[in-house]
Amino acid sequence: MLLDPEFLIVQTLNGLQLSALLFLLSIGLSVVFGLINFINLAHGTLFMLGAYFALSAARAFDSFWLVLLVAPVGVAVVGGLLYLVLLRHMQRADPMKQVLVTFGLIFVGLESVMIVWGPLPHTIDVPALLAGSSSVLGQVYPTYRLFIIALGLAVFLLLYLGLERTRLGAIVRAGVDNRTMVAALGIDIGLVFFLVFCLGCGLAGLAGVVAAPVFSIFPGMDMSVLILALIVVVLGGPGSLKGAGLGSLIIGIADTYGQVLVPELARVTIYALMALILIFKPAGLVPVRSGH
Amino acid sequence: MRERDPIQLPVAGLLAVIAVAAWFGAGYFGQELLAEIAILAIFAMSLDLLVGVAGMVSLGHAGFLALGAYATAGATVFWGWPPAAALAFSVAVAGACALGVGLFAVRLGGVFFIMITLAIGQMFYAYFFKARAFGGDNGMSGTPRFDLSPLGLETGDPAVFSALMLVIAGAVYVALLLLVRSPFGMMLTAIHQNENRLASLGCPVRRYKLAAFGLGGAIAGLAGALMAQHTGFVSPDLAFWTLSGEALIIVILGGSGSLVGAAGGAAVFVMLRDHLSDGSFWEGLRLSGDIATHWQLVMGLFFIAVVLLARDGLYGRLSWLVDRVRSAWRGRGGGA
Amino acid sequence: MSEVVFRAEGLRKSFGSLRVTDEVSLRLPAGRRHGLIGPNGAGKTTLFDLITGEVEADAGEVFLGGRSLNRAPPDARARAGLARSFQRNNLFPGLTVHENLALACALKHGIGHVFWRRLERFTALWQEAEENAGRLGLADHLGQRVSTLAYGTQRQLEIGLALVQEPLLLLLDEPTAGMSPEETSGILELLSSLPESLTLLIIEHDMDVIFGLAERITVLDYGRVLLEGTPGEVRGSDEVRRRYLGAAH
Amino acid sequence: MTRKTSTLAAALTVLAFSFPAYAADPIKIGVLLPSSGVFAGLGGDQTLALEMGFDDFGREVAGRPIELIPADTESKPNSGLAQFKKLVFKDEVDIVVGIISSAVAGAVRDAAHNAKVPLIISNAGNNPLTGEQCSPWILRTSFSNSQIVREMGPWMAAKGYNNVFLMAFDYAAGHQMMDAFREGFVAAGGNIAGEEFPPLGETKDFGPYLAKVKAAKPDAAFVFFAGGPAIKFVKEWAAFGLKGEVTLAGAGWLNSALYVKKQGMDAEGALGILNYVPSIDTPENAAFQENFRAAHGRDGSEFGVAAYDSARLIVEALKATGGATDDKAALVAAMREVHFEGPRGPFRIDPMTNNVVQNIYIFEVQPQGDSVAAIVQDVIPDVQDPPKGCTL
Repeated sequence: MLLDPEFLIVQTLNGLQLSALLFLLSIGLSVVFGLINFINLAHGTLFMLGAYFALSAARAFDSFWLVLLVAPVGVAVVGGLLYLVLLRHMQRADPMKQVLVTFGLIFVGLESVMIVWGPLPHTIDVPALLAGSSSVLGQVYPTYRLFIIALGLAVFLLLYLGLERTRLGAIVRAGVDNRTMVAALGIDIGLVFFLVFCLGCGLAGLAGVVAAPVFSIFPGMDMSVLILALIVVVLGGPGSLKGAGLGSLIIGIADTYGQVLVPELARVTIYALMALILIFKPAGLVPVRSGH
Repeated sequence: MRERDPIQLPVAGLLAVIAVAAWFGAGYFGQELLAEIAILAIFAMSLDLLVGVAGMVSLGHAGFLALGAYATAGATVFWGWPPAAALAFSVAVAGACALGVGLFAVRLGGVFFIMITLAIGQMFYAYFFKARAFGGDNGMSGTPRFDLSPLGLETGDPAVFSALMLVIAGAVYVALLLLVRSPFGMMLTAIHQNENRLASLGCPVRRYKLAAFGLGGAIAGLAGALMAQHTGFVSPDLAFWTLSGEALIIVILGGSGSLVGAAGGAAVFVMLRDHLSDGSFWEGLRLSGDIATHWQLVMGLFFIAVVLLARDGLYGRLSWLVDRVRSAWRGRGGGA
Repeated sequence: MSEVVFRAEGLRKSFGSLRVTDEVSLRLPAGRRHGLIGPNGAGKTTLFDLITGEVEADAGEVFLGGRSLNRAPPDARARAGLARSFQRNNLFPGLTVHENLALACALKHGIGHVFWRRLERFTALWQEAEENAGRLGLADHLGQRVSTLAYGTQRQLEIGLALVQEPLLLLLDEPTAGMSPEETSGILELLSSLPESLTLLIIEHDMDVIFGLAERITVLDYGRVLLEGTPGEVRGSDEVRRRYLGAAH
Repeated sequence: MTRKTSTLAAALTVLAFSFPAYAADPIKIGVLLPSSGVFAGLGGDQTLALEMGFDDFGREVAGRPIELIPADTESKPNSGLAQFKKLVFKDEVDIVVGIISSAVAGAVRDAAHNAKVPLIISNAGNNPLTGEQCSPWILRTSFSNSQIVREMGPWMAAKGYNNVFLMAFDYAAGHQMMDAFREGFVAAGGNIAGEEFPPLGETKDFGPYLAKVKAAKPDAAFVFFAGGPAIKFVKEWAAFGLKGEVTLAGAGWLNSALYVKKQGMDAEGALGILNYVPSIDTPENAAFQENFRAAHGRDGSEFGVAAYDSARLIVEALKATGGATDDKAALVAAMREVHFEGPRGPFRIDPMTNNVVQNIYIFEVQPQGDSVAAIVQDVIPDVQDPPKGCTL
């Protein structure tokens, strides 16, 4: 079956699609982790929130494109509020407390979603333009999934340009590399963190919006992606854009093929991969920090 | 030394008195709760040894709990072992696995240690979820309790079983307290405070951490074996990482590093969960009983509050209070 | 000249493109009081880190008592007879002075792994810690938590922890940094009371201290050995004066 | 407290104790359903229907009011067990009803058996619960996994589907469903084109598996998915171009009344087999659906019906005992005698296994108005499980 070209093409596209989603989801987590060594377990919750915001926005507006814009902004605002109210004060706390505060947020998020939108699953429609299927190398493939791949790629390129070409990008790069130095240059590093944090939350929200038509929207969709996103971050190297891209690609492809080819081990192998990377390359495949 | 932690034994004594009083006063259900608290306390204390004493924050500790529970379930149901032998087997299996895992995990620190333990705990979860022999996701029932009929005791009776659990929890506490106050325990405390300096004084830090990790895993396995006996049932949920998270909350709530605090935290946690999810509790507060449906929201907020406000936990607050009262007393004595 | 206790051969270390230690070699006979000086960033503390193994060397070898320590991690080197104090106080802040010292004693006697007996039950060890506290002038602070001590007192303990180990070679990284003149003279008194057989390598910015104490001095600059000689030779060297002494004073 | 009121209170206390305790004593019924965790949605649905059932069939028997005490299982076995014990030992309920998840049912099973309190399972379908692990104290009003699916194999083989692909999540229920289908289908001469068991809950993507279905080129696929994943599966089935190429058939939860309208036209043409569909044409069902729609604005589901029938079972059994609940054995005996025409057709408890005996419906999803609905194609009456290892 591995040599069957039809299977290979469709499966590879599936892998890329999952990679694109994982990338959107994990890049925010990765940069925040890299910048302030902060693990946000509630990142999956923001993903879920993105999907639910999309649900409400889709009821309010008719345009999917508007939803695609509004819902992530909504999530970014929520993220920003969380930062200002709660997380900002946690930066100096030890990692355990950071992890546990965001752990508490998972429960709060889950129940809030159930109170507002109810416990039953919801769906939103794919926009007419992207509904249906396209032909890729002779294979029928859902157009919307191609759109997800393209979106992931576009966001990667935009972030890459942003990091390389803008002043904010340069500060972020420097901040991941050596935080005290940036602070010593008299840059308001707190503001930079805030902006980056909001952007990361917005991207998680964007992943939620994009995922909503494919996955259906239900309480608990946060848990199903959180651990995968953490694995991507660790694998690629915290704080690295290229690392997040590479990690997403590896996990997306490995998970897609692994599930089908060795279903007995599918999930165990991915956790084991994360453990191995942590042991032998704790800084990830694309390490950013230059030693001290 | 004695000055450093003056309220440890008084608080432990107080808890013991409360436990005994509760045992006498409790009905059937109260004793079930008491047994649950005792087992959770053992689990929380084993985590406290890692987190509070040695400073190793594990988010995969539930994996060893599950391992112990499954080992007991397997040994009793498949091989027909007596529960006591199965218990020893559980402790050995969980301890050995913890040592194996620790070999790699103790090389990492801080956030990375949290992440690797999370990954490994989830590995156990994924494994048990698929383990057809153990009923997969449906879990497996049929684990028997200790057979104390030669002593004329029926462990099926919650009164007997909860008393037994309290005794075991007490024994684990005493053992851990002795350990913490031994030179080895002192080393673990010092590792928590300043690992590098301890190494430069000649301490093979990783080996000590490994020993602590293995020991913590073994005791978690003990808790798991008791839990399997208590519920008669094992399921993959025991290994899920949120249980490790809840145990961490318990440790912080009680006061990390204080052992007896972890036990007290377990009691508070179980009672709180029991009340928050009970409609009549909310009605008692003159609120709508429907809030009970969303009790996890309240629990989540409580978690956040604990982490933000608890600082050194219930035990720490108590300690501080006693200090204040004492110095006020001394101040008055000095003036007179 | 007595037997060489400590030998470092061609130690090298780079961080990125910056070479912080460059072909440094050092030989110390037993009982030598040896000074290490140089401008900020000369690589003095890094050299200590390389000797104790806290930083892994790119090249070079370290011998103590004829044994190569190259493969050994810091704790094994400590057990082999290396002890150091740190430039910045590096203690166990939540423990008492007594406990800090008892820890070091317990490790020296190899009973750190004992878990079945309470630490206080090791009366001899407990007493040894107390005696050491007396020797270090810390007797009054025995039961106090380190975090509540004044800076100078902490500094005394910092050096004391290393002394308790009874090492073959003692590395002191700026022992008097940040101390008042009275405190400094206390430390000097302590150092001069050390047994003759102890070998001492000491980094110090206070030139009066170093010239009073050291028999020989190595001057580091940009990670290289600029000069090694007696205090008189070092003081007399034009190059040292130009590069370092002049700038510092 | 003044002297006067305290005397009054004392008098009242004396009065309270001098009456026979049971006269106005409420009949306590523990409702063991999740309000959190993965099955919170189904728990909510059953809670609504249960309440409606007691409204319809009576909230009072022989002068004793019926009191419902909810307890959240969190869809977790250990919490479910703890809550069961709380209901039985603390609240001292007379009957426990509920349980969505088979894992929770497995955890509660021994405790219920030992406590000798009637437990009515209103959803969890794990086969052994009314098979080798059956208990005289545990009745099931919903279904067993194989009871639902068993007849589908022969039916599809008879309709000319010879080559069928199987797919379900890799968990106990998934395997039980597929085993039951495979057994009947292969015995009827069918061929299994392939089978896939994606990991439960972690499959964010059915694409890889659909690619395999495509490559196997079967006549039909028989699958079991429920809830959010069911919606997703049906949508992706269409998006990958399988709709119209390969017939999609499933254990009927694939197109549950709870969400078939959200699947919309993508579900059209799907076949299903289930113990209930809203389109059953009987006066009992019409009345139930009318009430449910009026109260909640949507169709009642198979989950709701099982809870609704559970309420009726309880009330009728209580009527038979004259409201007496002290003799639990008599109460269970009364329950086993109850039979009635419910929304899903004739309802009774199988004395051999304590599992429900009920009609099983084969339906097709067809367009209806601007949406879709499950339309009954065939009815297999009075489906009963063989007493596999159960000796009651």
